[in-house]
Amino acid sequence: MGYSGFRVIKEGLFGQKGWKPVWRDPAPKAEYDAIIIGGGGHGLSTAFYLAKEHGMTNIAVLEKGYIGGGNVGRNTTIVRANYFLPGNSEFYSHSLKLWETMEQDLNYNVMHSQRGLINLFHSDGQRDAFARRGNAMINQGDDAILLDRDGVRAHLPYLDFDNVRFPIYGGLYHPRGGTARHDAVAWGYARGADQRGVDIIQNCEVTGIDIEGGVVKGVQTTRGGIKAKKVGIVVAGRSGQVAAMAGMRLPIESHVLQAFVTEGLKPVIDHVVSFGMGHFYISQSDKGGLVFGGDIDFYSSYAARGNLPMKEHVMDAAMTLMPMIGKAKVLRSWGGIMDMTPDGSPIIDKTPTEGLFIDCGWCYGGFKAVPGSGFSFAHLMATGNHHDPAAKFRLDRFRSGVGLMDEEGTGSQHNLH
Amino acid sequence: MVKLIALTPCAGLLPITHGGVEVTEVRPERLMSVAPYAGQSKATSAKLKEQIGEGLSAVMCRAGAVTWFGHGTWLVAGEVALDGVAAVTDQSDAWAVVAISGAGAEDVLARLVPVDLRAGVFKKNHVAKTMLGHMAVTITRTDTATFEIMVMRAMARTLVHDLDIAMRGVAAR
Amino acid sequence: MRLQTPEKTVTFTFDGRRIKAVPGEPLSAALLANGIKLVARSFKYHRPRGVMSAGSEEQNALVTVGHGAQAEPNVRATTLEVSEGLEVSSQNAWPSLRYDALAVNDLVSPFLAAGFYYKTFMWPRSFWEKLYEPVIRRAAGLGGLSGETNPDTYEKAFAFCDVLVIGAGPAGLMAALTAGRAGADVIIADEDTEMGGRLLREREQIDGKDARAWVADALAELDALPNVRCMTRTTVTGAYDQGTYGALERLAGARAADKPVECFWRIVAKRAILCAGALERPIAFPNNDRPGIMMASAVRAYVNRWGVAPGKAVAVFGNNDDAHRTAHDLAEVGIKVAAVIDSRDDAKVSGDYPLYTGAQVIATKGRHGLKSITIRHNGGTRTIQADCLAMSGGWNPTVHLTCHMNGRPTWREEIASFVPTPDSIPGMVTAGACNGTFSTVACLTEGADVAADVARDLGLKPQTTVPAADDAAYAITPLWAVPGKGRKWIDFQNDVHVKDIRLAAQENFRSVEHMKRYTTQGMAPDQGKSSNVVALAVLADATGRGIPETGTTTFRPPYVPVSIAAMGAGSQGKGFAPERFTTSHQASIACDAPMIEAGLWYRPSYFPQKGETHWRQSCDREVGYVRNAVGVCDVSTLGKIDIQGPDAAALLDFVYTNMFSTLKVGRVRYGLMLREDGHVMDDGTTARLGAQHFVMTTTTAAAGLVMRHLEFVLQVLRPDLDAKIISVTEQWAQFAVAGPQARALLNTVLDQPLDDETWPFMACGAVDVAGVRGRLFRISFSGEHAYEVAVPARYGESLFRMLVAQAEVMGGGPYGMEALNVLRIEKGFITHAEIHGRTTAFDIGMGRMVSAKKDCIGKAAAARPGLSGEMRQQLVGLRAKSPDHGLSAGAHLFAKDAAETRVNSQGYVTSACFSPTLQTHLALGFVENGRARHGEVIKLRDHLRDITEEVEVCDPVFFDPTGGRARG
Amino acid sequence: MRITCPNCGPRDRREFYYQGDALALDRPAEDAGLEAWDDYLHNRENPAGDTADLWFHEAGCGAWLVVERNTVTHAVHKATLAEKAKR
Repeated sequence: MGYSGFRVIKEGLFGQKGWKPVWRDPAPKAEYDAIIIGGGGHGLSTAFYLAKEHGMTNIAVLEKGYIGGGNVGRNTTIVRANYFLPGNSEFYSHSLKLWETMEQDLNYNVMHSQRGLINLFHSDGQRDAFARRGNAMINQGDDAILLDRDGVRAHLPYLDFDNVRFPIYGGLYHPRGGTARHDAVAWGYARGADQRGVDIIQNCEVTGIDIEGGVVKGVQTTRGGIKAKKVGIVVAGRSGQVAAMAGMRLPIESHVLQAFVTEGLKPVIDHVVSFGMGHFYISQSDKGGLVFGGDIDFYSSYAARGNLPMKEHVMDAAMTLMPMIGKAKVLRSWGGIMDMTPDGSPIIDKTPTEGLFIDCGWCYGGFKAVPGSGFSFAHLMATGNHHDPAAKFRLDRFRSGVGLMDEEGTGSQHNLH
Repeated sequence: MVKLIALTPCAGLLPITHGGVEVTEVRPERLMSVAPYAGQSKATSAKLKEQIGEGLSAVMCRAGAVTWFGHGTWLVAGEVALDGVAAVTDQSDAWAVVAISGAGAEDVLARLVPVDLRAGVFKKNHVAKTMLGHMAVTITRTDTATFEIMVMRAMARTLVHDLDIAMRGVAAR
Repeated sequence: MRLQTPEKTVTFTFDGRRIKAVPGEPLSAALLANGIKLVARSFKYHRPRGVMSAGSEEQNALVTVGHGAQAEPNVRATTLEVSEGLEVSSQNAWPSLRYDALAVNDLVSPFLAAGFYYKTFMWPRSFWEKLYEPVIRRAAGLGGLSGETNPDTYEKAFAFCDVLVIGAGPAGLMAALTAGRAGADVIIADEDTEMGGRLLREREQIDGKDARAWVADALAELDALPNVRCMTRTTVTGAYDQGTYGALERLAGARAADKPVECFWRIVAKRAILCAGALERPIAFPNNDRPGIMMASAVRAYVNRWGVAPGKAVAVFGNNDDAHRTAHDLAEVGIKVAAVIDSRDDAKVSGDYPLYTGAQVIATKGRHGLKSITIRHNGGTRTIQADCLAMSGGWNPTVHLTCHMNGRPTWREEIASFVPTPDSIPGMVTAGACNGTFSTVACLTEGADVAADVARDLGLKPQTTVPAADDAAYAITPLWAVPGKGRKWIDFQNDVHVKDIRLAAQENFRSVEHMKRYTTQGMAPDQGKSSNVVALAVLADATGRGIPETGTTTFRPPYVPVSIAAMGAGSQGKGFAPERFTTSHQASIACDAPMIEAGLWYRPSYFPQKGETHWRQSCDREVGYVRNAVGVCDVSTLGKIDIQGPDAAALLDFVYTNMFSTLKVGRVRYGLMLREDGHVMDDGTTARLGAQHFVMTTTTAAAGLVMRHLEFVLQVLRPDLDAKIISVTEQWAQFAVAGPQARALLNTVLDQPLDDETWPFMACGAVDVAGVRGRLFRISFSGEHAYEVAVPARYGESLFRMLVAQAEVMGGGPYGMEALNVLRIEKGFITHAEIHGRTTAFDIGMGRMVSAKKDCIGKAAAARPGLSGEMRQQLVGLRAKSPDHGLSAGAHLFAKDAAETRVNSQGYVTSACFSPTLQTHLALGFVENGRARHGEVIKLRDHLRDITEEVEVCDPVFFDPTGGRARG
Repeated sequence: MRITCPNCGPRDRREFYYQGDALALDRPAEDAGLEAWDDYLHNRENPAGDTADLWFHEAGCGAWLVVERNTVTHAVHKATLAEKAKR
């Protein structure tokens, strides 16, 4: 059933009776060609691209709760391609291109809005580091503009330029950066995958991975055993636990990242803005809420909730950067669990078990990667070959030291990325 | 002959008073950190007692001129020689030291310090290594309504600023 | 309409209209007293809305207070205290509240069903950002921010207690009395302006007297207990780990200089007793959102507490006995009860007013204020004139805080409500209505009992005595939504009605989380406090599940919206981070030096002189001082760490790649420090002052990091090492004196003159500076004959002024960060621009500094195959082929004729400058296999600044490669 | 979150710096090989449940602590001085 303005009007006239389920709730079959463990953004997009790009439709997505209930449903919705290290650069560039046609590809309005992202810098040294980044973005074919202080002021007049602890020297402007309606991305991919025959099975927790002679044979679930030729693990936040079912120990530590939203306000922040002297980033949703966040709470956690010191730090940053925000009120704060890796970059790779693949380690940058990750992981699962833009996301890079992608330059301490 | 002029860390910043709470600068002449080497705590204590009349104080406490100053470290107000038993480092110029006193001093510090400093809990000569705003500080209750606060010398201005704001807020209530 | 003439009044304005009110009463009461029903417009359909509740759960009556920079949007009229001159405006309406253009949304609402926007606005693609989204954004939102800097004062504070009592209704007061009498250190917090909770709002007797009199007695007793602290206007907003609670206090009274408007408290409590009461829930029936339709408990509150009649003829609609309490209270003060409609067939009630049992409201009339209701009763319908309808769908215990640690509440069928699941928050117990205990006497008893248990837990000996009080049972037969056509609102704030939820279920958004996210149910500022349970009951019905199986969404902090200014108090302007000032700060300012941030420090950028119009002129001159005469620079910001002990040298051997145990006393050595992962952490010089005494220097940026790292090594990795470290960064003011005249300058201030024999390059030791014992290090970050002289910080400013004055006599002077940077680039010395966390010792040409004779931090990991080799980008110098063409840091490097794409990028520029010494532009950078490519001409491209230059790859040491000047 | 420092008693989380898993106590020998070092530096059990990790009382007494706690409930069971930990 196609979605369109015409259809919305027609259903409006006839009491909305014609809308069908956005995805079915099928019972699991005994066997699939491939199983995706995890019905989050990455898992659903993997299923969609397996079906769309590789014609694999006898596949299932197994989700222990409800689809889109992980980080795709609790992030700050930022979409960007502003990485500078080889490996990340080409991957996020590819992912952003997929965002730009996502609504047409899915026939679903995910409200992807390229409102522009501005990363502020506060010293000459930061400016030079951002210049390196911006030049890398342009080398990659993406867009970047280096703004001086007046350039920033023209875009963001409400920032504190005058009486502030860390003055604003300028910003790196990424016009194609922006936001999207996060939940809709999960639903759009679910709908697209379902329409192509993919079984999306909710409330089906994987409890074991069947491996014989080094080859994956299927999975055990709370709804029984299911056979499969290929299995993909895409369970950000629980990667370690699921990988352990296949005897793997991952280079991942789980951390909680908090985010915040205010009451609805008339338009006041048009861009995505990030502070350079402490983690703080903000945008305004189409509903009017200011959506913002900061750094992880820094201690390993699976609790999906944070503590006051980081909340206060984020509010502190908001107040020093844009003191006009003070009378906005936070109505909700929440937390999500991040797979933090030793270089802050993700993993899309085969595992030592034949037929078993893993996609994890997105730290707190996974939302913008949803289409790219699904596309590349589907490519790997379907063909057995790494997809070019994601070819550097190898598991063994930590052991070898080859191709580390440490954008923050903080080294192998997981929580510092 | 040229002569160097000495300035205190809070020169020109103190005293300040708001609503019965006063902050003044304390100017210790000598401050030496003392960190006993492995197995030398008793020897250090004995030597200290000999030299300045007080051994190593209990953790989180001040005794006379000796103040517990963190894990395995004490700060001694005065000259000491502890060769071989403890590392001794001159800290005389490293710290801005202020005293905050008055009936509302506890309330002022409650705006800034994440530790319970109320009289029933934090008694005279108790020492807390903690934070004041965003700064690491050492706080000692020196009297019923007086605390001594030590902060890195270069942060003296921020210390006075933070105390000033908190004092005004408390006074305005 | 007021029931009594008030003794004192103030005047405030609402949309410009001057209105009289009783000081301190909530704005909602003042509006109702003046017959103002239309107060706001709803979020999506811009429907007219009025006051609905009498508390912080208010969904409809959100207003903007004040104007200009002080304007505060989205303030709940039910919690805003009226004061003289208060300025209130309605919001989300244009051109006026009464005639709102966007009310057209309501007319086309059939096309704006839940989630409609996911299905349209996709064509043409470019229209989303250009047309659709801007229109949606302008229509969305409630109030607006002024866009101006917040002018008010806020504060944060910490508090500690044995027992935190949250809520001061009957259960809370009894809990506080019981714990307080037993000697516990108690904080009782309540969000209202006065303590008492529902006892202030109901007509009840306690202990044989009016409940309000009992409350007054209780408060007097609490006030008299020195161990009890009463905090009114304080909402506990969140429960966090280990007994930490967040709370927002609104300060009473007018704004005044220095006086905070709000305080955000961090309360640490050994135990907490939640007595947060319960919130009444609405019933979904057609057009149940008209101004004048209110919660029954709110109607009682306005009548009983504030003496305000919300209407002239009030109808009551409920599914429980509280409906009748409302009618009774209204009758008591002489307000006409138009009808009581009880949906229960078996309601055993009576009263002196029209009573309809087994009846339901099925329609309402009155666009800007209720005029009549239509009910279905005994198979027929009947229209009743009423300007106010009090509704009661039963009570939702305020379980929120118990769920802030991922807990889920438990469904209790007999009260048709969720109650807290015990032990959801370690250390927290619950009592009273929030626990599903509704009668007054039961609340008092539970409050006392729970507090007694807590007190005993804390080792106290509590006693409990509970006064006699009302013991009415709570009887309810759930009615969530009245059957039949029409829009029956559930989430008034986000305009979600029953059909939206049914549509969500129809489209398979059947999980409660999906329903919420698809319909936006419960996502408005009130977070579904009143509506969520109704919504999930409707969802349960639509999906054929029970309510407990359907479950709730997640309760998240804060319980009420908290201003960013309160939680971020103190950080506006300069308060975000401490400021660190060197001892020479004032002297630099006196020279008009622009001060720049270096971490938390401020350092001078350059020292302008008359006639200089560009920083480069100053910088070039200052570089000249150092190269030709003498320059003085404050280097106190570099980290200095005192290291002593029998194993001090062993510690250094372990943390540095190179050997320090072989360093002679009185000498300094450059050291390179790696992270355990094999990348460079920091570098600096370390001086050996004695056999067991070193002083290490770190970079300014890494001082704290290195200190923590050394403690980590000593306490975690090598507790066998007997060494003690302490920062002496602040103890010493340290100045670089650099240039051919450096020794001559120092000799003017030192008591003993220097000579080459006793003070060769890399020597160190004690000196007397104008009679003060100091330290001298013959080290150089400029490549010149140079020293760093240190004195106790109290003498810093004085010594700096003295050195600068003497330098000026010798044709030199002070130099700042710009010149320092040029000097070090000319010499190829690295900073964190080069050791940015991704470079290895191999990359910067210091691979051989990793001693083979010993283990050190990072050595094993540095041996990984990927961390060295030809394909690594290696540190090089880059010299502009056209000397007068500028180079830029951040530019990328390519083979001369290569296209400027990612795959062709061979490296990048880390630092660039104009060298007045060499009269050319220079840069440092990293290039693949760079050390093997000296002499090759490559292309520098900076897209952002549009610079393309040919540069020659060379050794990073551009000036004085043999180092003769520093040694000479 | 609050941690009871063996020196200072219960303190707010804001005074502490978090490092990571307490396996850092068992530093491999220089020649232990790539695999051992990879495990030490990168790979983690990352338990959803009880764990032991290293915290530094940075804005307090300056002690490095081994903290035993639960990553799901955030319960903190015990904190001891790292220098006294068994290796």
